Amino acid sequence: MDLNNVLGFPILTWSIFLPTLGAILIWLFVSNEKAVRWSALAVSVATFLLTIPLWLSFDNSTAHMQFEEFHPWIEAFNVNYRLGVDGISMPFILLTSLLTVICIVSAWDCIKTRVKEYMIAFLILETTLIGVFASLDAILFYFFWEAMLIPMYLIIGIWGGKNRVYATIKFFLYTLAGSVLMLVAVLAMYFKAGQTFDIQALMAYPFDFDWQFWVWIGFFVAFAVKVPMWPVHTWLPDAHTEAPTAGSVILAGILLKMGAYGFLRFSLPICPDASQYFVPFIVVLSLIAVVYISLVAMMQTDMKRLIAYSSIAHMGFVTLGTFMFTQQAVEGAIYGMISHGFVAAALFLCVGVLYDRMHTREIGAYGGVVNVMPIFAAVMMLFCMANVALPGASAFVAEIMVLAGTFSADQLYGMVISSKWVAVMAATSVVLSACYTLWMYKRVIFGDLVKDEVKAMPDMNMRELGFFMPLIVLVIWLGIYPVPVLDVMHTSVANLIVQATASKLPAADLLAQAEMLQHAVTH
Amino acid sequence: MVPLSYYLAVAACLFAVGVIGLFLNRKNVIVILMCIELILLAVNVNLAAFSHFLQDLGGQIFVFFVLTVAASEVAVGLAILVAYYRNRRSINVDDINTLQG
Amino acid sequence: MLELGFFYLFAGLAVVSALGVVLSRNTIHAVMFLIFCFFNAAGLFFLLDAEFIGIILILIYVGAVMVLFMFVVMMLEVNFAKLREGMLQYLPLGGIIALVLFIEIIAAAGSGVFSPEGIPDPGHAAQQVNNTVEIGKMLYTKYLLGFEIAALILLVALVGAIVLTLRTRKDAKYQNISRQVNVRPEDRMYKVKM
Amino acid sequence: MLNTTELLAIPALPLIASLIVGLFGWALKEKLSHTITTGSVILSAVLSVHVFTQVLGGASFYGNFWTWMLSDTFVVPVGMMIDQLTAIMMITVTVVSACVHIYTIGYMHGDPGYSRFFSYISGFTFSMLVLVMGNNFFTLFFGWEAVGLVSYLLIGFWFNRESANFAALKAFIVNRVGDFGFLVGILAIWYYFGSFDYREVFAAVPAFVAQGDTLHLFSWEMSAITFICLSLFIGAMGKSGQVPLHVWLPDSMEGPTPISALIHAATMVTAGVFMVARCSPMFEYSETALAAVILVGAVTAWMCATIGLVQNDIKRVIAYSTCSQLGYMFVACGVSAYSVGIFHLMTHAYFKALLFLAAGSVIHAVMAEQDIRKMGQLRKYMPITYITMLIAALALSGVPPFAGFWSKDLIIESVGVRELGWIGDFAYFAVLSGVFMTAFYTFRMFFLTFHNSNRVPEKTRSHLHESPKVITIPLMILAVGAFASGAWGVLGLDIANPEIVNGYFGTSLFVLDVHNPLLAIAEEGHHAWYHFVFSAPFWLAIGGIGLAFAMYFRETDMPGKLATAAKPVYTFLLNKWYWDELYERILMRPAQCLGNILWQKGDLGMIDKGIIHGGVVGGVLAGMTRMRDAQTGYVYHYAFAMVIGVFGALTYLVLKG
Repeated sequence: MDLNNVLGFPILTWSIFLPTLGAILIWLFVSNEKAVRWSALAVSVATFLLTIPLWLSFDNSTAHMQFEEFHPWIEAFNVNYRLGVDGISMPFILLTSLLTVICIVSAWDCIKTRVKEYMIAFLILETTLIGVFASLDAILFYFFWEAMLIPMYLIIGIWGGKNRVYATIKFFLYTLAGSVLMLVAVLAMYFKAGQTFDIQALMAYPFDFDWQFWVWIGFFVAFAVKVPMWPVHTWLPDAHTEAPTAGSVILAGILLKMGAYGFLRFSLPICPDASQYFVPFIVVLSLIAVVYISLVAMMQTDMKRLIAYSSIAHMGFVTLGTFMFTQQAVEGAIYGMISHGFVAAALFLCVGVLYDRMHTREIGAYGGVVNVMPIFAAVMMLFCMANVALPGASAFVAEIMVLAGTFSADQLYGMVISSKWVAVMAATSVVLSACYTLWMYKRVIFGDLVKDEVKAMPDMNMRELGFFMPLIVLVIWLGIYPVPVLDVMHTSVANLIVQATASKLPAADLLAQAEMLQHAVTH
Repeated sequence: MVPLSYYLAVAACLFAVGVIGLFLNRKNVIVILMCIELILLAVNVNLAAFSHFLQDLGGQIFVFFVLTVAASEVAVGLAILVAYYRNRRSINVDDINTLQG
Repeated sequence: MLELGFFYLFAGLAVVSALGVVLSRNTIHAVMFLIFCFFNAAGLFFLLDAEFIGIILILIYVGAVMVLFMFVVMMLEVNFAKLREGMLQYLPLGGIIALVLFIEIIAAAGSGVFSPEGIPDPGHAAQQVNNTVEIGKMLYTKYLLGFEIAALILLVALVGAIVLTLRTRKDAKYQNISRQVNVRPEDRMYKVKM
Repeated sequence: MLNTTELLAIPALPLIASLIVGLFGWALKEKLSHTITTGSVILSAVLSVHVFTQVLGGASFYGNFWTWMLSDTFVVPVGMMIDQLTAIMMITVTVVSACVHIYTIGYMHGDPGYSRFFSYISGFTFSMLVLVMGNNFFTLFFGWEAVGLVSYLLIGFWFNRESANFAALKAFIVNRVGDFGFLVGILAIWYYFGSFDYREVFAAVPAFVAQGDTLHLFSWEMSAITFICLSLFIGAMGKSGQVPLHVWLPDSMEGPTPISALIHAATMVTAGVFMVARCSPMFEYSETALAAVILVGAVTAWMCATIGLVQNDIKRVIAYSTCSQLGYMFVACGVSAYSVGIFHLMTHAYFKALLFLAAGSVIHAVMAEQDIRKMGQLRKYMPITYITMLIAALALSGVPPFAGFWSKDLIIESVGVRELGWIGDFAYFAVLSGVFMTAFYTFRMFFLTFHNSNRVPEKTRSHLHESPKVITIPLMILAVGAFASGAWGVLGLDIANPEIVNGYFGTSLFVLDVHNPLLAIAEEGHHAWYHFVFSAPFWLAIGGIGLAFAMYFRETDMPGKLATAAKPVYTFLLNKWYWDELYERILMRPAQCLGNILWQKGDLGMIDKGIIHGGVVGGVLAGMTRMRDAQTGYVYHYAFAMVIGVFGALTYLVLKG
């Protein structure tokens, strides 16, 4: 087999398993809490450094998988250990490795019990997350996808807030229920497509429409829960509220992206016809996510819950962009995920900073924080504005590209109204996101200093400023110079769009479908 | 000569009586065990009859096995009963519902 | 004709005594009826050339198992009359089920498949054929594994029954055999310096 | 061709200053903070003037510096376009900003957020310059949002005041409503023209209009160019405080006075007018959009003037006057007199900034009191402020030869000559009556502040004094602008040349000849210098001033009587036409209510309790409870089950045959 790997070094395997290796070593040899923290940090930094060559040696000009690796795994069922990244998955790996470093730093002082277990859980979580983004075999993907639940389950369940058990179980069952259908879909494809789990082979296999329809639904349930899309989103606010800060960061920063990544990796290329068929459905759900969830977010009294809802709203943008089949929209969606990874992460960290001082997430318990924590107020203002998608922040680039892509998505795919009006409706988020974000900011940060507890709050220390620094730099850098990141995606996304718009159906079926569409349009 | 179906009819009678017994004596474990013996006996009769009419000794071998198992079952069942009685001073089936958990 | 007569005799008595098992008020009587039922069933076996099984049934079942029943019944001081309360509660259900089952089996038995035309009577075996020898041959060849397993089950049942019923009483005195065996003279006797 | 470095330096200087002071303000002394920022802004004002002179000489600039976003055909460059329109905006922005910077040194002295404030206003100057200097819609949008952000930060500058925080939030959100429209407009432009670039887009407009693309929403149809223009205009309405998005502007007076002058009078709020003028090649092709611009402008001009009549807060009076004047500018744009609109923008910038700064000087003197009922006779204490404010008030009222007269008169004439049906008639009525009301409320405010009786509380009376030089010098500089910019514009720059291409603006504005009101005015005959004496606006202005004089110059009981006589009208106007209450009723409360319903009933009630807990979990629980109940623990039940199972299986086999 011809493996495309310019480095000639199994960099993906190393990136995936280095954190686990580190976790094992920490488990075996490190017992002092301080040493545990430092060694976990060292492992995560090493992993981050290891993933940088992925970007540096990435070939922007090809849509092929790169840094490929292949080893037979379970030969009886043709399950293979097949890794590789393209322009769609590569940014997520860097995002993961970077956010893990930030998570570990952010948990430095906040986690006081079972530090070692916490760090190990995080490192293993990193392994599974990178694994998800690097897998090119459906079973391997599924393996990492499900394995991710375990450390996350522990992180929320052990180091979470008061109501953590409820939140954990809800999170776990929701995701598990979705994943089961994904497994069914994967198996269905396996038997249909001649006993292969190779994602690229599945992309090429011409499934007929009925088959695509059901497989698409199977995948949809799994991914929609993860994204999360309305109405299967209610686990997220609970999970976020109860998770420790770093757990929320990784949850918002990466876990949610797995769902949308799944759409890009499985639904669009493997079931293009079904994807087109379901466009109106996705559009409606996405718009609900943008409008409905924004309104709900506005009324939250718990900061973390508010940001969780805002995450759902932003992910609504991502799903909208994903299913518009235009270069701008899909790139905007991917960019939106990366941007949201930083912005939402930063906002959760902001809440974490407050929580560490006051031990409450209630908005009403704060007020006038700017008087005692001016630096923090400035930092949080920056991220709030990024959340509102002001130009200059990364979220703006994403939002505008999704909107542009949506606006120009002429193909109707059975929509009753033109995609332009969809874009107009989605653009209401410009107003709504400002409402909930800045209203919260006003109530927490501004105002007179009346509460004694708030008066006693010290401003951020160097460590806290330290983990905000890279986020600040990245959010602004991605906001004013997104081109390098977009360059990485261009070819892969173009290829994806070709796959997603080219029908897999025989010509006769296509004709019938075109007539149906025509019919729908004329009416 | 006695036709096969006669034997089957006898077995059916025994079986049915055993089943009725199960329902009638539901409170008395000892009788329940005896009813099970009856049912097994019905089976044994069937096996022996077929063995004879099909000229296959396997049937009798199985009667043999059934008897073995039935004997073990009775032994263990009664042992349980005794142990239970010792603890509860009763063998009323209505009192035995610890299986419910 | 003689054979048919015996069949009717054994069969009739077996069914009647089975009813006795089910219906008798006294459990002791039920056990006696069961014993009687087994005797008759053994008779049926003899009619079917299954001498070994028939004898086994009498020797083992009647001789051992039923005695066991008898022991237990007599050992437990149970008011059996009380256990008969609400006896008829499930009779309708049980009756219907038993009846339907009976009808079904009879219907199957009488469906013609098992009629003499379907399965002809092979007649009785020759005098010199030894049922026990034949069974032994099969048991130790073709069914050896099953035989071993049956043996094992018996062993387990044996041990199980003992374990279940064995108990140590605080007020009773027991031998400690290992101590007895390991005893040494100096433990038993020592010289006292006077 | 202009010097690129010089052009880049103009926005870059305030940006760098803002960043330095913003990031390291905690370490800088007050003096260093204001030196850095004020110096850089003055420098950039000087450079702007230099650029302006070059532009007058015919120079221009067009170029891209940077690719912001790039995806297939979606190319967003960052570049500059310097033409006459840009140049006049640049000097307006930088000069007013420089004055405000200097003024702030005195005004904000001793405030704990001193360096923060300087950082903000320098940052604002940068953003505003980006807004006017950009060569494409995205650069415009970037500046647009950035000024919105700074405006938000500055309105809420005194973050301990609840009302200030609320006003800031309100300003931001109302602006976002406008931005929503703007964004949609930009997307539509990209979709239809494939570019964000002014030149490319504007060049393609005529052909595009000829092509006649339309947009559908179900059965409703709209021409694409109208859609684009209306969307953009929504953005302009938000930013420029036009009805019904004007509610934020008066509230924004919660911010410190210098920013009221700079942002909420002179520059940012006029960005909408600038944008409409900039997009004149598009608006010209959409009669519907132009009509909408006139209508909104006229309604705002008239309505805000009526509200201004009765307000008692000195800054609010001026704020409503700003709304009203912005309405005039939009009316001018709507009747295709873009050059006049921009001209009024410029003159307004000077006299309104002056008015605000003078008001700030007054507020400074009376210990942060803003209620004109608690002032009076201040001319004795602060003569410079008095005189400069008088100049500004005369300019605003449109009294010749002050700046406001030149531009406002042209607007009214332009409206008068266009035949636009009822919209035109209404607009003409609105601008004419507006002149009267403007003159009245301006001088009402002026007389109550500086004449009438001295109602200053005893406590502060001892504190009354003229403001320091650092405050009065900018007043004087601006007074020059408020006095002379009108005459300079018409006589010096030839702004009002009917053939726009021949006038100051050259090709930077585009007007179809059939629309051009200036041409129509010119046809009516050349005006002599004394022409104004015969025009209605002049006498209306004089009448307004006269009425104010009669009612307020000395303490009289007329205002009180009038208020009682027309109580309903008075209350209606005092409560600003109940716009805030209306929005509270139809938007805020329903939105909160809806949010709560969706959350409690939708998320928690329907999905969580209903489907998840009630449906799935409840179903499983109920089913499993029932299954558990089947486990009675009675052995005979199990035995029965087995028998019944045998019975069932056997019956099945028998029945199956």
